[in-house]
Amino acid sequence: MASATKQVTTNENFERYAYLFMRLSGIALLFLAVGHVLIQLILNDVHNLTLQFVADQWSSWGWKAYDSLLLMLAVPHGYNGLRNILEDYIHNERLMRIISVLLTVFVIVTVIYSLIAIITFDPASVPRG
Amino acid sequence: MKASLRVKRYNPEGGGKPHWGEYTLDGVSQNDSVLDLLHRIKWEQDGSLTLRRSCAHGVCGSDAMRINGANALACKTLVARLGSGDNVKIQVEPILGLPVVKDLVVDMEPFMEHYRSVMPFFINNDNVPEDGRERHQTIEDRERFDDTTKCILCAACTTSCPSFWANGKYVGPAAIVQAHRFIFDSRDKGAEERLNIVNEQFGVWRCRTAFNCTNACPREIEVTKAIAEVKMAITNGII
Amino acid sequence: MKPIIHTHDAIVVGAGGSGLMAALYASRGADVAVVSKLYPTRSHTGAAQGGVSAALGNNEEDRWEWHAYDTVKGSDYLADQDAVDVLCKEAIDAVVELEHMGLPFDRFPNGKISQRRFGGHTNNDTGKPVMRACHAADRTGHMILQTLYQQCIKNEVNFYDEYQVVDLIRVDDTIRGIVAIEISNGQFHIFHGKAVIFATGGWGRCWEVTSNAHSLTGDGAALCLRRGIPLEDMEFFQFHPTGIFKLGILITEGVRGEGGVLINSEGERFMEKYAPSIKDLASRDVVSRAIFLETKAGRGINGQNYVHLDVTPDTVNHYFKQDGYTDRHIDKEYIEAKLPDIADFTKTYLGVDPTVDPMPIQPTAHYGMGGIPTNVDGEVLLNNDTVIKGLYAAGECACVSVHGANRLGTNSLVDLVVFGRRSGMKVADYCKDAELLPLPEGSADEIMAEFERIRNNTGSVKHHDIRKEMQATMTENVGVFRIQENMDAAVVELAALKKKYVEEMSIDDKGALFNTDILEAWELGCLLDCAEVTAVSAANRKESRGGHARDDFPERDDENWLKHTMCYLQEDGSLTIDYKPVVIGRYEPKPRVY
Amino acid sequence: MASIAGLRTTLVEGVRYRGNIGHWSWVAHRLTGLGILGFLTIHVWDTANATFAPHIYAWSIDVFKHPFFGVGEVAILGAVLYHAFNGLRITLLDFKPEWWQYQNSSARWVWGVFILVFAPMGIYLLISIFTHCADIAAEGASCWVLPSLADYPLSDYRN
Ligand SMILES: Cc1cc2nc3c(=O)[nH]c(=O)nc-3n(C[C@H](O)[C@H](O)[C@H](O)COP(=O)(O)OP(=O)(O)OC[C@H]3O[C@@H](n4cnc5c(N)ncnc54)[C@H](O)[C@@H]3O)c2cc1C
Ligand code: HEM
Ligand code: SF4
Ligand code: F3S
Ligand code: FES
Repeated sequence: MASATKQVTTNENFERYAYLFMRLSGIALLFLAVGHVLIQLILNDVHNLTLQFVADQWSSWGWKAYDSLLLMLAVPHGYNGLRNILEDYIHNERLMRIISVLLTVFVIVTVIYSLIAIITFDPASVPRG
Repeated sequence: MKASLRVKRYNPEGGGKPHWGEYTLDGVSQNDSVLDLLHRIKWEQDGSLTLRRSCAHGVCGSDAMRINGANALACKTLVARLGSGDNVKIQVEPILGLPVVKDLVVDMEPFMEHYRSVMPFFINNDNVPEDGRERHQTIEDRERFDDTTKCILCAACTTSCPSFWANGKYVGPAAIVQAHRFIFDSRDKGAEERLNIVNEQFGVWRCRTAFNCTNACPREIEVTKAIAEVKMAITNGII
Repeated sequence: MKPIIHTHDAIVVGAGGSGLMAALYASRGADVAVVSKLYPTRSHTGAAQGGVSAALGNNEEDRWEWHAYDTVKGSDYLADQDAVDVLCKEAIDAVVELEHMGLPFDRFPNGKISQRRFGGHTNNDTGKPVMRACHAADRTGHMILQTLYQQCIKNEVNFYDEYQVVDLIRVDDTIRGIVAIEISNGQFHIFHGKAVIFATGGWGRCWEVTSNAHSLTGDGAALCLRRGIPLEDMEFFQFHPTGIFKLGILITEGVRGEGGVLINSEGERFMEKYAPSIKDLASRDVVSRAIFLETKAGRGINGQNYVHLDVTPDTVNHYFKQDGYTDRHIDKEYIEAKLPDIADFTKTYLGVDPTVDPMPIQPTAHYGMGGIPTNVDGEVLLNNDTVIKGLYAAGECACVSVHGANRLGTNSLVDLVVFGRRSGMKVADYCKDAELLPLPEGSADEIMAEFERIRNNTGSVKHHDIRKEMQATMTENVGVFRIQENMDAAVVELAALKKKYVEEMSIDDKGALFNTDILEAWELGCLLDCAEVTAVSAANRKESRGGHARDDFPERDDENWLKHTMCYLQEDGSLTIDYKPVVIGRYEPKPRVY
Repeated sequence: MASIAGLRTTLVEGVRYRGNIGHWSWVAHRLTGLGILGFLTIHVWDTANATFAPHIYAWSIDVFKHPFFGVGEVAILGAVLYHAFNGLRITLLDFKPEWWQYQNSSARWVWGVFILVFAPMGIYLLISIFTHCADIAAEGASCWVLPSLADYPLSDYRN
C-alpha cells in the first residue's frame, strides 16, 4: 500500500491571498526594490541626483514600466505589512476595520497618483540646463 | 554547588504586586532539574511558592515556564544546561501572554479554547470494516503525522510566539499542531473543515515563521514545519 | 464561603484513561461531569509507555485464553478468574474501538495494528514470548489519554478541570455526591448526583523512588476508606524492575520486549539464572527480586544498588543469536524508531544514548494491584458481596481483581479501557432508573472544617518532612523484600507520623488562591492512609506471593492464603482485616516458573 | 478571562525573551519593513512632484543631500537589504516546510550575507557624504544649511 495524497478545497479568504501576495511580491521586490536602491544610491551617487537625472531616466518607457511595477508592488506590500502589524496590536475590531479601509484608500490614491505622475511625465518639459 | 534563583512572585490576594523572590540553595547537583530546585524552595523555605507540576519527567506538560528567558519545562531543564561554576544563576517566570493566577501559575483557559476550536478529535463516520476490526493504515501514512501526535499541550510554544504575545486571538502553534495531527491522518475525514478553521483571519496566516515555538517545544515537535505544511495544504489544495 | 452546588446524573472523579473511558460511555446515557485535579491530558496515564495488550494475533497466532492464562499466572493465582476472562476477551474489542476513535497505533507492514512482546505474555503452546502489546511508539498511554479526551470534547462532556475532590458524601448505604475544591480560588463545591465513579489512579508517592507522578497520592482510595469502604489487597504493590537509577523514571518493559537485556557488574545476563525460559521477559515481581538479589550479592554496578539495562544493537544481536532467534536483528535506527521517548529520557536525565551505552536501572515503585473493591461492572463492594448503590471505581484505584498479586505489563491500560467502559455503561444504565436522592444539610461542613484545621494549625513540622519520613519507612520496610519485624515497625512509625500530621504540622500558605501548599498537606493525609493500609495488610499476610515477597515466608501458601485481603477503617481509627475468597476458574494454582 | 497579549507584552517582554536567532530575525524584519515603508511613502509622494511640481522636487532633492538624510539613506539601504534577504528566507521556509531544520543556519547566513553586502556599500556612501560636504565647503558654502524653497522658482524647472 502506498501513501496517497488527497485533494482538498478550502474557503477563499482575503488573509490567505494577502499572505501569498506578501511572499510573491516580496520575491519580485527582491529584484525590483534592491535593484532600484542600488541604482539610485550606488551607481548614481545621490549627490548627483537632479531633476535632470529623473528626466533622463523617464524618457525611456522601460524605466517607466520598471518604476510603475515597483510602485504597484511595494506600496501594497508595505501597507499590507503595516496592516498586519496594526492588526497584531489593535484589538478593537471596529477601529481596526476603519483603519483598514483608510489604509486601502490611501494605497489606491497613492498608487494612482504616482502612476499618473510617472506615465504623464514629459521629459521635454524639463529645461536642459 | 550553589544555585541562586530569582523567581517571579505574584499573589493578587490582598493586593500583592509582582516582584522577584530571591532564593539560594546549597548542595545543588548538575543533574537536578529546575523543578527539583523549585520544590526545594517550596518544601524547605517558602510553602507559598506556587507552580503546577505532576509527572516530573516531561510527559504531562504541567510545568512550562520561562527559565532564563526562554520557555521550557522545569522538570526537563537540568541545572547542567543553565550553567556551570559553583553558583548557578537561574531566573524563573511564568509563561507569557496568559493571565497570571499566582506566581508561576497562569490561566490556561484561553489556550484551551484555541485548542478546542480546531476540532481536535478524530472524525470518520464511515462504517467500520466488516470484520469488526481495525481500519488499516500503511506505515508511511502513519508516519506522516507521527510528530504532531507527541504534543502534551504544555503551551510552551504558543506562549513563546510573538504573534500570540501581540494578539491572543491568534489560534497559536499548539492548536495548529493539533489540527495537523488530524489533517494528515489518512483515516480522518475532517480535514477540510479543520483547514477552513485555521484558514481564518487569526489562523495560520498569523504565523510569521519566527521559530520560537519550535525552539521552545519540549517534545521536540517540528512545530513551524507542521504550521508550514498546513499553510501549504491550504495554498496548494493537497494534503 | 458557602459551597456551590452542581447537579449532574453522574460524577466521574479523575480524568485518566479510566475516568475518561467511563465518562465517554456514561455520557451516552446520562449527564456526566468529570471532576479532576489535573487537566485531563496531564493525568499519569499519559506516562504509560509500552503498550496495551489484546490478543489480536496480528502477526502470529494468539488467543484471548492465552492472555487470560498469562494474566492469572502473572497474578500468582490471586486474580479472580471470571474477571480476568472479561478483561482478556473484551480487550480485543476495546483496543479495536480505540483505533476506531482515531488512536494512532503503530502499524505492521500489512496495515494492521503493530504488536510487540512484553513481560509474561506468552504463546501457551511454546512458552515463548508472544506479540500481544499494541503500541503507539513508546507513548501508548499518551495516545490513549489524548484520544479519549478528544472524544470527550467531541461529545461535549462537562469538565471541571483543576477541581480537587476532597470528600465523598455517603448517607447510610447510598451515595449522594462529592465535595471538591476549585483549586484556582479555593472555593468549595458540592457535586450532587446519582452516581460517583472514582478513577483517581495510584499512590506510588508512598515510596521514595517511584515512576508515579507527584499527583498520585491515593486520594480516591483514601476517601473511600474514610467513608467505610474496605480496601482490597493493598499489600500487593508492584515494583517495576527498570526505573532510572535514583530518579525512578520508568524505562518500559518494551525495551526488553525489543531485545534489551539486564546485565550485572560481572557482565553477566543474570536473568538466565532466575527465569531460564523467558529470561529478561519474566514477570515484573520476578525480575525486580532478581535485581535486588544481584545487588545485595555485591553484583550491582560499581557496588551500588543498580544494574544495567542494555539495548545497544551489539549486545542485543549477540543474545538473539545465542537464544536461537535467527530472524531477529536490530540496529540503531530501529531502536530510535521504536523507543524514541525512552531515548529522550535517558539523554535528558542521564546523558546516556541507549543505542550506544547501557542504562543504569533499579526497581521503582510503580503500581498498586489493590484498591477499592469492585465487581466486573465497576460497582464498589461494601463488603465481600454487597454492592453500595451509586458508587463505582475503575482504573488503578480499583481492584476488580484482575491483577491479583502481580500485574502483567500492559494489563493496566487494558484494565482502564475494559473496566472504564463497563462501569461507564453500567452507570448510564443505573442513572436511567435511579432517582436523585436529596443532599443532606451541611454535606461539606466536615471537610471544610478539616481544611480550616490544616490551614490554622500551628506547629514546627512541614508536610514535606512527614512525607519524607513516610517514604523512607515504606521503602525500607515495605519494599521489594519484606520481613515481619520491619513491617511491624513501619506500622508503628506510620501511626506516629499520622499523629504528627494532626498535631504538629503547619503550612505556610494561608490564602485561598491556588493554594498548593494546603492541598499537598491534605494529599499527604491520603498517602498516610494508603501507606498504613498497605503496611498493615502486608504485615498480616504470612506468605510470599507476587509483589509481596517475604524473607521469613519465602513460599506461596495456597492452603492458608489463597484469599483477598479486605482492610477496613473502623470508627476509632483502627484498621481491621477480613478476607474474600478468590474466584478460581479454568486455571488451578500451580507453581510459577518462567 | 481573556488573554493578556498586547503591545505592552511585545514591547517589554518580547525584548526580554531569550529566543533563538529566529526571534531576532523577526524583530529585525518587522522594524526594517516599517522603516522602509516610512521612507517609501515620502519618496513616492515626493517623486510624483517631478511631474506635478518640479520645483518642489528639485528643492527636496537638495534637502535630501543634507548629511542627516545621507545617513538616513544608508540606513534605508541596510534595511532594504536585510529585509529582502530575510524575506526570501521566510518565504522559502514557508514554501518548503521540510527545510525547517535550516532555520538557525539560514538566519545566520542572512545576517552574514547582509553584512558582507551592506558594509562596503555603507562605507562607500558614508565617505561620499564627507566628500560631498568637503566639495561644498571648498565652494565656501556649508552642507549643513538646508536650502530654502524660495530659491527654487517654478520657472527654472518647467519649460
Ligand atoms: C511510567 C508509567 C508507565 C506505565 N506504562 C504502562 C504500560 O505500558 N502499560 C500498562 O498497561 N500500564 C502502564 N502503566 C500503568 C498505568 O499507566 C496506570 O496504572 C494507569 O494509567 C492509571 O490510570 P487511571 O485512569 O487509573 O489513573 P491516572 O491516569 O493516574 O489518572 C488519575 C486521575 O485522577 C485525578 N485525581 C486524582 N486525585 C484526585 C482528586 N482528589 N480529585 C480530583 N481528581 C483527582 C487526576 O487528576 C487524574 O486525572 C504505567 C504507569 C506508569 C507510572
Ligand atoms: C526587497 C524585497 C522585499 C522582500 C523579499 C520582502 C519580503 C517580505 C515578506 C515575505 C514579508 C512577510 C513577513 C511576514 O508576513 O511575516 C514582508 C513583510 C513586510 N514588508 Fe517586505 N519585502 C520586501 C520589500 C519591502 C518593501 C520595499 C517594504 C516597504 C514598503 C516592505 C515592507 C514590509 C512590511 C511593513 C512588512 C510587515 C512586517 C511584519 O509583518 O512584521 N517590504 N516582507
Ligand atoms: S507543540 Fe510542543 S510546545 Fe506546543 S503545546 Fe505541544 S508539546 Fe507543548
Ligand atoms: S513562534 Fe509564532 S510566528 Fe510562527 S513559527 Fe512559531 S508560530
Ligand atoms: S511535571 Fe510533567 S511535564 Fe514537567
